[in-house]
Amino acid sequence: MIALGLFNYWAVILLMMVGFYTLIARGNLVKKLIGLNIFQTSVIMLYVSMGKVAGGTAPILVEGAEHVVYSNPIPHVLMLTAIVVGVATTALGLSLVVRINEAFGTVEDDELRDESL
Amino acid sequence: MSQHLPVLIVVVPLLLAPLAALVGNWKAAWIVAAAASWWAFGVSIALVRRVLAEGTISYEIGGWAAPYGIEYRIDLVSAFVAMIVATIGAVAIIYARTSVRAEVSEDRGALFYSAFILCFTGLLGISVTGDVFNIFVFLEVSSLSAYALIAMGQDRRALTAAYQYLIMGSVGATFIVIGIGLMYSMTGTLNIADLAERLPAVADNRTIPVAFTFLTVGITLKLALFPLHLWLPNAYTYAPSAVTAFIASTATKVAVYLLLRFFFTVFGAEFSFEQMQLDKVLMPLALVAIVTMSLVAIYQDNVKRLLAYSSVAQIGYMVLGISFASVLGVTAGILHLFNHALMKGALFMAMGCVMYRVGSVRLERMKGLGKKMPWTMAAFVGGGLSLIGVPFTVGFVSKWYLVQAALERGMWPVAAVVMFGSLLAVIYVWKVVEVAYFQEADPDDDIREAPLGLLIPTWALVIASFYFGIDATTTADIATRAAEVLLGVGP
Amino acid sequence: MDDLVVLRVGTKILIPFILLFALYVQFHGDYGPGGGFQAGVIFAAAYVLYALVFGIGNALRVMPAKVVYACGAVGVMIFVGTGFVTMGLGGVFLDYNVLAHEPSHGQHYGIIAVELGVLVTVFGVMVAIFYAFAGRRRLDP
Amino acid sequence: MTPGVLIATAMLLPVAGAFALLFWDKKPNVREAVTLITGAATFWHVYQLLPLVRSGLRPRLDLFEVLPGVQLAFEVEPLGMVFALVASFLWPITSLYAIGYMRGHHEENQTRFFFFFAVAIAGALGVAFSANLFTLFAFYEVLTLCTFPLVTHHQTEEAKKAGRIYLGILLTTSIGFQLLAIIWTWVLAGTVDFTDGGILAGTASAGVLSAILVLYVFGVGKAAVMPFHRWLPAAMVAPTPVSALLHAVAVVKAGVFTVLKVAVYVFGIDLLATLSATPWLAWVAATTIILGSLVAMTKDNLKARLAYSTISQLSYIVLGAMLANEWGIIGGGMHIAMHAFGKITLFFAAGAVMVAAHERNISQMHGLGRRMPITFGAFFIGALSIIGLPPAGGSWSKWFLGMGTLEAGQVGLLAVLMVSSLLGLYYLLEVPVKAFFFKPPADAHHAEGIHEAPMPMVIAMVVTATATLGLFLYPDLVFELMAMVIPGGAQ
Repeated sequence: MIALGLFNYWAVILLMMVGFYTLIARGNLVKKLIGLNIFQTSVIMLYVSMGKVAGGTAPILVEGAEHVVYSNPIPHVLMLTAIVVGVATTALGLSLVVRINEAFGTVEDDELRDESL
Repeated sequence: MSQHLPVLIVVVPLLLAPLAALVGNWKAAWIVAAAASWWAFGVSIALVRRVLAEGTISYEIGGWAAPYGIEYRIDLVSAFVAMIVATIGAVAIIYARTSVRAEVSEDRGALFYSAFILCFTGLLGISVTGDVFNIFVFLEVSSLSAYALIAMGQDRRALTAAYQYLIMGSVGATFIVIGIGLMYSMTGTLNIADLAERLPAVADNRTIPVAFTFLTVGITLKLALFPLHLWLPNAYTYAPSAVTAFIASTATKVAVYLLLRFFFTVFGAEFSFEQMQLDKVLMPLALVAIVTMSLVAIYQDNVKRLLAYSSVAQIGYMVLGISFASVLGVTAGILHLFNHALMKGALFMAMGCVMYRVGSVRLERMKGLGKKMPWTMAAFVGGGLSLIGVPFTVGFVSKWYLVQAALERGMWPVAAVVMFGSLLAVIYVWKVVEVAYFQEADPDDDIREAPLGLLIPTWALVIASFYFGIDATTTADIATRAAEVLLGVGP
Repeated sequence: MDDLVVLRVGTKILIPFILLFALYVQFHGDYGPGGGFQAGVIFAAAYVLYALVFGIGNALRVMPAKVVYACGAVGVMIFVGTGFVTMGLGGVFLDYNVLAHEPSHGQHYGIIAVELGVLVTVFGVMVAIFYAFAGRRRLDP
Repeated sequence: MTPGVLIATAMLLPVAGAFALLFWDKKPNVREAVTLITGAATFWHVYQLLPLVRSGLRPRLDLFEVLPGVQLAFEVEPLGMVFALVASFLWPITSLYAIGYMRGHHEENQTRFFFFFAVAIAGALGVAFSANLFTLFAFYEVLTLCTFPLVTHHQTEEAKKAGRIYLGILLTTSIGFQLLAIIWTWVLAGTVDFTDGGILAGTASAGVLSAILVLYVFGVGKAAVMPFHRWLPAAMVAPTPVSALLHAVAVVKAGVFTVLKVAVYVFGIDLLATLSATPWLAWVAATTIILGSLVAMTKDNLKARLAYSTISQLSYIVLGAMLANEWGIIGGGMHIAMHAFGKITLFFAAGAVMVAAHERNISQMHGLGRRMPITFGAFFIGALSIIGLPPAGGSWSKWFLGMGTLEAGQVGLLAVLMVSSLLGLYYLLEVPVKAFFFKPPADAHHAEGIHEAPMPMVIAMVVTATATLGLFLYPDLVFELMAMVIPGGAQ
């Protein structure tokens, strides 16, 4: 039952594999980016679930109360940055895809490979 | 002022990068970018001198004490790597003024310089920060701007190259974040020094080897260690010349720095190499990289791609040095960081000169260039000799230490492979030399020597690569001390 | 979209509130949940909504692409500039304590200033991305 | 002038002269006057060092540290003195000869020729004066690289191919084996300085030291020990003065000089005699002697025949070193001088025939002796010296080498020396004999109008031929110097 108790990690691994598989196996550049996004999101989930303290509340100072259990805010803050990075990567990737489409007329990996030769 | 130097080296370029984008006009943007890189260059020299004199410098951002706040921590390794990045940046920016004008459309000039400085900032940031998550952030700053810079190449294949790099680079970075996250979950800290202290206590937990593995894969992807190098040849080949020269001499070097930082400082050499047996992985890969990538380089007819494969082989040398995990080996690795930056920078810059005049760096277009562009090709020969490792060039110095490290361990076959790699370098360098000097040019080509704006930075690096080959005591001394810091055997 | 009256009126009513909410998130961000990143995204969302309903031409007239790019740049400079001000006042980089007569006030000011920089940048970048994709002409089939 | 300054000037003069040449590119007379004057001045400077060395001093010049613990330093010891004297004496004479040859042959790019020629001499002097293995290796590579443009002087397809072989073999052996051996020495001994009695004794097992010795002997590709001899015949595409000075004196002697120096000052004779690889290598040299002579017999092209003769003769010196006793060393060292004068005379004559009669093949030279008596007379004297017959200098060195084989108890090797002399008798004397006593072939087109080569060439030939005879009568100087090399002097 220990394995099930860590279901959040199972979810993370599942997502990660889905993303990674899409990234590798798909030939469409946009789909690759989607895979990359899922992959990165899984990491975000990993961090966020890591920061959760069982029974803890959101880490906002509660006035007057003593001995309040807070969740760890740092992983969340870190993931804020990771999200920004993810957005930037996606935006840059998509803009590259748009320009590739304009330059080559396709966004399929195998067709691009033929074009490049 | 001087106590702020560790942060100023990063934030001044960070302030100037958006300014370059704001001013709009490429000339003004260039001035801003040049100011940023020369500023960083000056500061990096000052930092190296201070670290040599006083030891490790620590700077707490926002005044928050070290394990909690973000700390910029500069030891000799950081300072040395920052100096390499800043030096190459300062030279490359001069070069870019002429080269970029020819290769990047004018309306994108300002954005180019902005991205250039951002990339520069990111690389400097990685080397000075003492916080692992901060490393990730700077890594992404530099990588994202590098993707954009590569995509600005003239050839449309620059776009696919940038895309490929983006995918692989992001995967690498994400692996690094996973590794960092797992370490954080075990120790609750992100500060490098603090991590190094706390990790041994939990080293028996299975999470740490997993984190270690993720980091290894992520970093080796970023540094293009064989067989994770697939993004590199295209990216180097199709990027604008100034970008190739800059990125080839800095980006992978900073990734090697990450390797050193994580495996020696964070995990400690004992854990990395004795418990995890990292050398069993790195050394064969490095050797295979040296041999196969040099062989592949021989068969290229695009000279930039040839040099790119040679870069993968040279990364093999650096990693090989590190994989010995001895003072001599790490010294060799660190020395080669610096030396390879100089010579590869010079070589790619020489190719930029050819690009500027000929419009292509394919071998068949370089016939007779030895006569038509004597200075450019002389620079290429100079850099090439260094790549081969002829005495009085920096390449010789690296090889000297590397072979010494191998023999010290009694691994003479490894030493022989290193030598064999140099011989392969002879072949691919000479292939270019023969075409340039022994084949007659088309008489109707009107090709002249490259302008001074390109030649001066190129030759600055060539001369540096000879100077530090003739008097290597300074660099060797710094590298040795840096290696001692990393291995924790120094004073 | 001239015929979609409900949409146009609805949007017109919503936008001020979205903007206001963005500002609330921004100014609440010093010691509480919130901050420049979220605020910037909300701000940009309001603007993107406007562009979606009233057309990108109108949106460009309100805020030309140049201004948007400039926003992205200026925000970073506000952020870094704050760090420089604290250095100028004798503290370390981004040491807010020195910004006011006593540390906790200084922290307030500092965080607000930095978050303002983040807001401007995030807004600028978000809208710039939107412009970049929406403003592109379709490929001829 | 202090000794240090003398050493520096002796090496800098050719370089300075080389650059001075570039200024008078358009005025051949001035250019060649500069060459001759620098040549004479260089010899004068080297000669000034002789009394110091004879009085037992070792003039020294320390420049600076290249790597921590490794200096760029020069020290004139007797063996180096012999080599330096020979090279610097023959340089102005060859220059004189080259003037006649290059003009008579209407060669192109003469300025480039004289430039690299002068730099090569500086490189050879650097090798001669080197105080440690690093300095020696550095100048050894300088010599390789700056003779490459001389070998490929004609820039034809054939020259390109020859250049590839030349550079390929010399760099492969030097980087692949020699550098490895040097670094190995450094790792074992902690020094690379040439020291009386050697530095390697007692540092490692006999097996390892034997391996290093093998690396050294094969690593010095310039010594042309088979199977690394192919570059020498290939280099014969160069203009004859290059073949004469560089491939009979400066370059090849730099190779055997290195072997001798390593034998005496790195291993030391005593250690050398105990290693199991030494007799084995002596037999490799013996094989080269015989095979070289046999191949020479089959060559009709005079320069090719001389090249194989050189290969064979060089192995005499290697053999001398591998005998590992004082007579072997003395004989080997003397053979450096004796063979140099003899072989250069032969090459001069070969070049003279090419200029005057445009003949390269021996079968076409029948009867030429009557038209060119001085040329073939000089050839005859040179041939005697190479064979080792009185009254030419070569007989002395053979004598001592023979004594060395007896002292080493290797009667077989003595037989090899004798057989080789017999073979030499055949393949060398065939030329003057046929030239003087045979009738010109019926299809010969050179019957009329052929006379001696231009005056400068004849003068050069006469000088070297006379010197060859002189060395028979007065070998004392060379013997005295060589005896000083042996620890304790010769009995």
